Amino acid sequence: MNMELSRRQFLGAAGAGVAATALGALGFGDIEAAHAEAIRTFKLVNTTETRNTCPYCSVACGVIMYSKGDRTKGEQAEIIHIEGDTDHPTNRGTLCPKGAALLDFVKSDTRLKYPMIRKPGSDKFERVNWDDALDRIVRLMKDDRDANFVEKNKDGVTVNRWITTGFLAASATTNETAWETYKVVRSAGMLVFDNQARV
Amino acid sequence: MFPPVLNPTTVPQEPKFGERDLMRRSASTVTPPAQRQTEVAKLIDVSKCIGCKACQSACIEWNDTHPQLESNTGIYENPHDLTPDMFTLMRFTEWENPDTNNLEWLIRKDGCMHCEDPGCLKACPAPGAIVQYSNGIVDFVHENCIGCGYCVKGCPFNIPRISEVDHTAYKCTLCSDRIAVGQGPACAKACPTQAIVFGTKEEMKKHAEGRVADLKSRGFDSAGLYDPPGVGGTHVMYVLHHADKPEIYAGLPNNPAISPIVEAWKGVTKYAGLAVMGVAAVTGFLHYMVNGPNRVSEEDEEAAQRLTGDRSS
Amino acid sequence: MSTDSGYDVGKGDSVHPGKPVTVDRYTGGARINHWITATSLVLLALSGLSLFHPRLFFLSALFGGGQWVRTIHPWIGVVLFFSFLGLFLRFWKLNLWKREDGTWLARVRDVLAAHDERLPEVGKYNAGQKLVFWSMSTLIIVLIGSGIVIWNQYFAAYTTIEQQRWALLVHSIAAILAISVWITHVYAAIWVKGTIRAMVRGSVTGGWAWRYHRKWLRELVARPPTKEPTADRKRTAAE
Amino acid sequence: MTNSWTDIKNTDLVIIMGGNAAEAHPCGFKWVTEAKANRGAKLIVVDPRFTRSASVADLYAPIRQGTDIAFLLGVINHCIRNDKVQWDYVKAFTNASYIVKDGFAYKDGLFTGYNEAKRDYDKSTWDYVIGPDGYATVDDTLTNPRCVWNLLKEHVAVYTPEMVERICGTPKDKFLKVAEMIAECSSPTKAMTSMYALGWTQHSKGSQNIRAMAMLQLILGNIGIRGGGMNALRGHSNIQGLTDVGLMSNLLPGYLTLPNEKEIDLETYMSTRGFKPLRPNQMSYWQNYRKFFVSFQKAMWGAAATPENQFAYDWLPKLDVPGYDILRALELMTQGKMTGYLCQGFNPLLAAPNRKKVTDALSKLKYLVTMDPLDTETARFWENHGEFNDVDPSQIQTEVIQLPSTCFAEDEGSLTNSSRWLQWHWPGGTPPGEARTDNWIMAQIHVRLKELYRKEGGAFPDPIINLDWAYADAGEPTAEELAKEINGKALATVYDAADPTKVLAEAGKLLPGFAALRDDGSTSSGCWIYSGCFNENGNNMARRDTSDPDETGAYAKWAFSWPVNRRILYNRASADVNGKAWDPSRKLIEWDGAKWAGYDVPDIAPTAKPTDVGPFIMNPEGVSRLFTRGLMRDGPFPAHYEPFESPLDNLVAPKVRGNPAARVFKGDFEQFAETASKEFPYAATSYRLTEHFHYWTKHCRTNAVLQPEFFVEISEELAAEKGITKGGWVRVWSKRGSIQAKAVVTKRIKPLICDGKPVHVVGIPLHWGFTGAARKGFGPNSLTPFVGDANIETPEYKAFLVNIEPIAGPVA
Repeated sequence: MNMELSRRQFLGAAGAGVAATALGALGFGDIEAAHAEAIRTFKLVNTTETRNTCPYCSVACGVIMYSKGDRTKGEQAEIIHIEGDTDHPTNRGTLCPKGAALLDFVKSDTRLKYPMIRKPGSDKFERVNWDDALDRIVRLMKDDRDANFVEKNKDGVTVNRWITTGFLAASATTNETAWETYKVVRSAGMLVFDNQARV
Repeated sequence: MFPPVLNPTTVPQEPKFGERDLMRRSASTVTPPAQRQTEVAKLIDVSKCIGCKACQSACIEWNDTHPQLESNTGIYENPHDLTPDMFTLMRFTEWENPDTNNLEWLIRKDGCMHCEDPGCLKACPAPGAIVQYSNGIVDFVHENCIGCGYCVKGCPFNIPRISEVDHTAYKCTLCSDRIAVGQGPACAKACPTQAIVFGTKEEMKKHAEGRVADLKSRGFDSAGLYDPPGVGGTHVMYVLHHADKPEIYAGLPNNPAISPIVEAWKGVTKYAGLAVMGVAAVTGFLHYMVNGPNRVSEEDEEAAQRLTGDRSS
Repeated sequence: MSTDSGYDVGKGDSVHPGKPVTVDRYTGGARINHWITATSLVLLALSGLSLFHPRLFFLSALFGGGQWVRTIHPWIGVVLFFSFLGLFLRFWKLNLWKREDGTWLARVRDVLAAHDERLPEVGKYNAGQKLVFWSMSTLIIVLIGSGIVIWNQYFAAYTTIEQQRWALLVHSIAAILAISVWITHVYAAIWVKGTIRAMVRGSVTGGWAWRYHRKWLRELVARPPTKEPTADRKRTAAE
Repeated sequence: MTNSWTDIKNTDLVIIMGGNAAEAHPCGFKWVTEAKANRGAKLIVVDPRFTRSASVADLYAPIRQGTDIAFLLGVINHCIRNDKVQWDYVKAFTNASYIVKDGFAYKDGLFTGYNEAKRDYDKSTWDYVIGPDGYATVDDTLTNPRCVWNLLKEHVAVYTPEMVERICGTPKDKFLKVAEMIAECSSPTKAMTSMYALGWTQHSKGSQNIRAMAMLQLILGNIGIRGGGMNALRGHSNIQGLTDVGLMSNLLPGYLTLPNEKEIDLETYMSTRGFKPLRPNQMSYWQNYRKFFVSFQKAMWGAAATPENQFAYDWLPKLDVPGYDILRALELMTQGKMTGYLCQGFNPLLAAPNRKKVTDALSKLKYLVTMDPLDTETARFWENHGEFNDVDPSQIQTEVIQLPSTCFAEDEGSLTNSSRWLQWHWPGGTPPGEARTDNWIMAQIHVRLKELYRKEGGAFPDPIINLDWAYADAGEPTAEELAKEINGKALATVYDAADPTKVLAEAGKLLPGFAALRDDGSTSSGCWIYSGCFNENGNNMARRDTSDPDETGAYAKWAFSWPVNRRILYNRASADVNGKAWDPSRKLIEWDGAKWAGYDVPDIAPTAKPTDVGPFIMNPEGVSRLFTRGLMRDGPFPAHYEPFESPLDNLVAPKVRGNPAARVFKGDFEQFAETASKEFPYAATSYRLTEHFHYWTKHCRTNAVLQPEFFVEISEELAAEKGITKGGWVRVWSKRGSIQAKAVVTKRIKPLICDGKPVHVVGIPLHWGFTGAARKGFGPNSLTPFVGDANIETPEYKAFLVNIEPIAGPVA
């Protein structure tokens, strides 16, 4: 990037700062001067920004995720920092102690990476591939549904319900996932269906 | 609402301050810049603070520190103290106001005050390990730090902590890396209730006036701004509901100043000491020049021979 | 002779008649002990001074930088303490104050003017040396004590910051005094010719002993002769 | 929330009761501090503990957990007695003047029609007198002794300040101070906002807690106005959305309800749902029910839902009980009546009450599937973790399949917050390992199940095989495709009902909003209340325009707020009967002589005359209800009931234990401690801490550091009595389980004097388990009773009995 461009962008940013607080009026001297070794290089330089909302509570604060690599370009993207989105009307850039540590959720040591199966009576999880895991799940579901589906109640009324397998929906999935889940669960006739609203 | 700091840009920028803006540099003399930058400050309004620790969380995330997992010891402070990996800490005090009989849960965010007259910098023996920029930020330069811990003794607020890993001193940098690109400190950006705000020192003082007026209207007659003159004022200030009793806020010093012992050590002792040692050396030198060496004479040897001869004969 | 001969004569001191007369003043052990102490003290002074005044920080380069100074200085202090403890145990009796020391000290003008003939006869150590000994002993105790308080890496948790501030002040004042005493000590050794060989070869000439520590020489002479040659003498001779 | 987070800045008084906003919703609480700082608003906190919210309050009043109704009815009583009522509002916008049927009465803690065996009411008398014209009878003078107002006055009379002090342990002077501050907001120019959360819902009478405050807010005229409202803070990020989309046993999306087995066909089903207006000229919005329902069926089964098959009415499962909520599900598992359970990001082992029962229940399943980004305790319920999960894996025959899902950072779509804002988010990170999106996982399950049914046949495959699944990639529908389906499409061209020449939506286009929905099968919409979220204007949920004319806090162009981008519900009530704002400085919408206009989308038809149509169009009366007819299982007025486990008898109805209409399963009653138990003398409550989010953030290093270890909180007095030291170990046990914890001894909890006796409170935060980065610990669900709210089965987590003793600490 040429110096003139970066200088203009800097001044633009400084101008925006004036609008926010008088910070823009800090008496900055020669901006091309060397970086003091005390001051760490700004770590968000040249990262990709993505807007998101905090997945924890229902305030739904706006956050910006900064990543190395850009998913929209098909690159591997590693999120390196998450902070509040000042443009968001509710949180105005602020975050609570959970939101401010969202990066730790994304990168938690206990994030799951592979499907696992625990056989009856076993004391351990074993890795399994997705196909086998999913085939096993639908086999278990279908066997149960075929065995226990109630088409008519004792009065002969069509009830078409399946109450021996239940589904507990999440509380942080998207509305779109919720709708898709609704379709899948209800079309199978499931009635044992709940979410986390109660707790 | 106090205008929030805008979102950072990811485009590279030249830092807005640096070496040229040094006002003080530990164990060195610098020529202060001809024109001082506008002083910045962080204002911590204890009366708006809900003790949520977002500041601690944001501080850990931004500075990539790894505080240790401790245990519960019956208190809300976690970690239990400032550490080399925890630059800021909420300190909780359950205080029963004797005037109202009401319980007040006083929650103060502890951390570096960025003193105008920094005791840490005064005490530091390592050239350039502690610097003060003309905007008021006091920063530690780890490449130059020798880990002696003198800053700990110099600080009137007991803030710096020495890492057992790299043996250098750590404390809040006021997020100098963020401020250098026109941002506010991570804690101030995160603070949900704007109990922490950041701006120029003048702005902060003005904002504090409004807050103090609000507190007085709610019956806190002693509300006030904590900007202790004993250290020349600070670039982290508090709004306190009981400004007449800062010590009830987990021991916030009432009228702090650099300890006279530190002043004596770094002041008169430093010069007097050199003088004493110099005088001793010079005196010796002059004595030698004037008197010459003190030699054993032939007579002395003979006397010795006589003495030993006497005995051996 | 006198019942207090034990106070004025050290272990291993002996006289060897001849031309010139030589007098064994320090055993090999004593000299090694001294030089360890001396080296430690010099290193401590250099490293300590580098942290004492910014103008002297360049001295830290001798130790590989400030971090090394910070690490090494206290450990050298520990070495010095124990090494000096060795010297102390060796010499404390010889440094007990005597009546003639007062007289000697009162005639300090003659001392400085090298009018040794006007001074009273003294034992192995004169009053000046004794003052050096006792002030060093005191200062080293103060230094090690205050030094531990400010040894941040291991002991920071045991004292309050206020105590540490006092310790810093005390440590630096004690160090200044110790360095000044050391300067005096070294200067005296340089000024009084023939002294340094006592700590190098272990012996002095008879004339040196006659001139500066006549009482010591007399007591040595009055003692039964030692076996010849001592191991020290053999080595000294080989040099 | 009836209002929004940003609207709280417009308030004059915030009452936080039944919640702890500063701690659980810090960034939303910001708007409380804004109101305080800029408007001079006051904050009242009523809570058993002096919370972080209390730390910045102007007034804190202690209360014994589970006695909120007594407190609130006490405030209502105070307002009525002191004439602190916004009369114009009450008369015009509530059912105060409606005459109630003669049979209805309340006596000894019970309403008319109680059946003790069924723990249920015959609610036929809980209704208005209907006149010969088919409308409810009213007495605008409020002199008829049977009008709602007079019945209410009589109902609350017992809750005097003295009675409140005896029941709640709130000192009378503190109570009166609170009541006086609240009463000031009966002025048309003063607004109070109520912020509450699980502190009110997690009781056996949770719904009535909320009703009591809602009634108070109506009496003060605070519903529908800026800075007022009933603001449920809500829990998880999309619990509002999950509920809106109807992911509950008895719901269809948009608060439509699933048929029960008595509703044998569509007509029977509809007969109880399309409410006719109860007053002349009223708009009863549920008259459109059929449009919403049919459009939903079309979204489910597309072309297979036809008028001939009653739009596939039979393909919906029919309920035989009010609902299969999680408590009933666990009960059925315990009885061995369930085979499988799929948990999509939920941690019932720690979240459902009576953990021992949960472990037993899950152990009796044949299979359990979990989908989560994190390694939850539920997925490992069979694994031995010493005292923290003391089970024998070899004795547990449940097959467990744990599926790794992506997290928010790797996922796209919308979440609905408690302001009812649907906000879109974008993925920014690459998922770890083989983690896949929930959309992919659910699609895979459906597609594979459908394939099996195609191949093998089996029990009633029609609804599975015919499920509308026209996604570009059947194996992973995109968020955008699903959002469009939720919004709804015109399957045939839709014309304006009033003007048949006007096209509302061309065939195949997205619908502009739910006004375009039709009941003839020409439209589809997954969730009618969300219609408008993604229409031909684009993805409205992704809007990021921060403009806010006159800084009302509405942010009307930010994201999308259901319904129809309305920011404050019942906003018609912000203006008086003639359509003028009660408070000009708080103007929201006003009648300009021809239409309603202002800062928000009007609640009623824009041209509906103010004198005709009431603001509460979801009620067939057009007004709000101080008396709720038969809509609540436990009474048309709230009444004070003690928790099922209580240190005190019910002082207003000594014979009644707990909420008489709450469901209690056989066997669970025996597991309740008796009232005023000597064995379990202390009143416990559970809650969240600000450093953590449920059982989630213990997986995050930083949050684990900020609050590393499980603890309980007790008063200095109880600590002294029991010899418990600060930071020492204690054992806390109830009739259902036992836990070990560190003790935090604090001045913030004080013994309450209830009916002359001290009641000690034991506070139990809920964030620890046996997986993650924090220290291993227990949760309060090891102790809590297995009973829920009478109406919606939210477990009674906030009030139960325990004992406590100091212990040496766990071995090793």
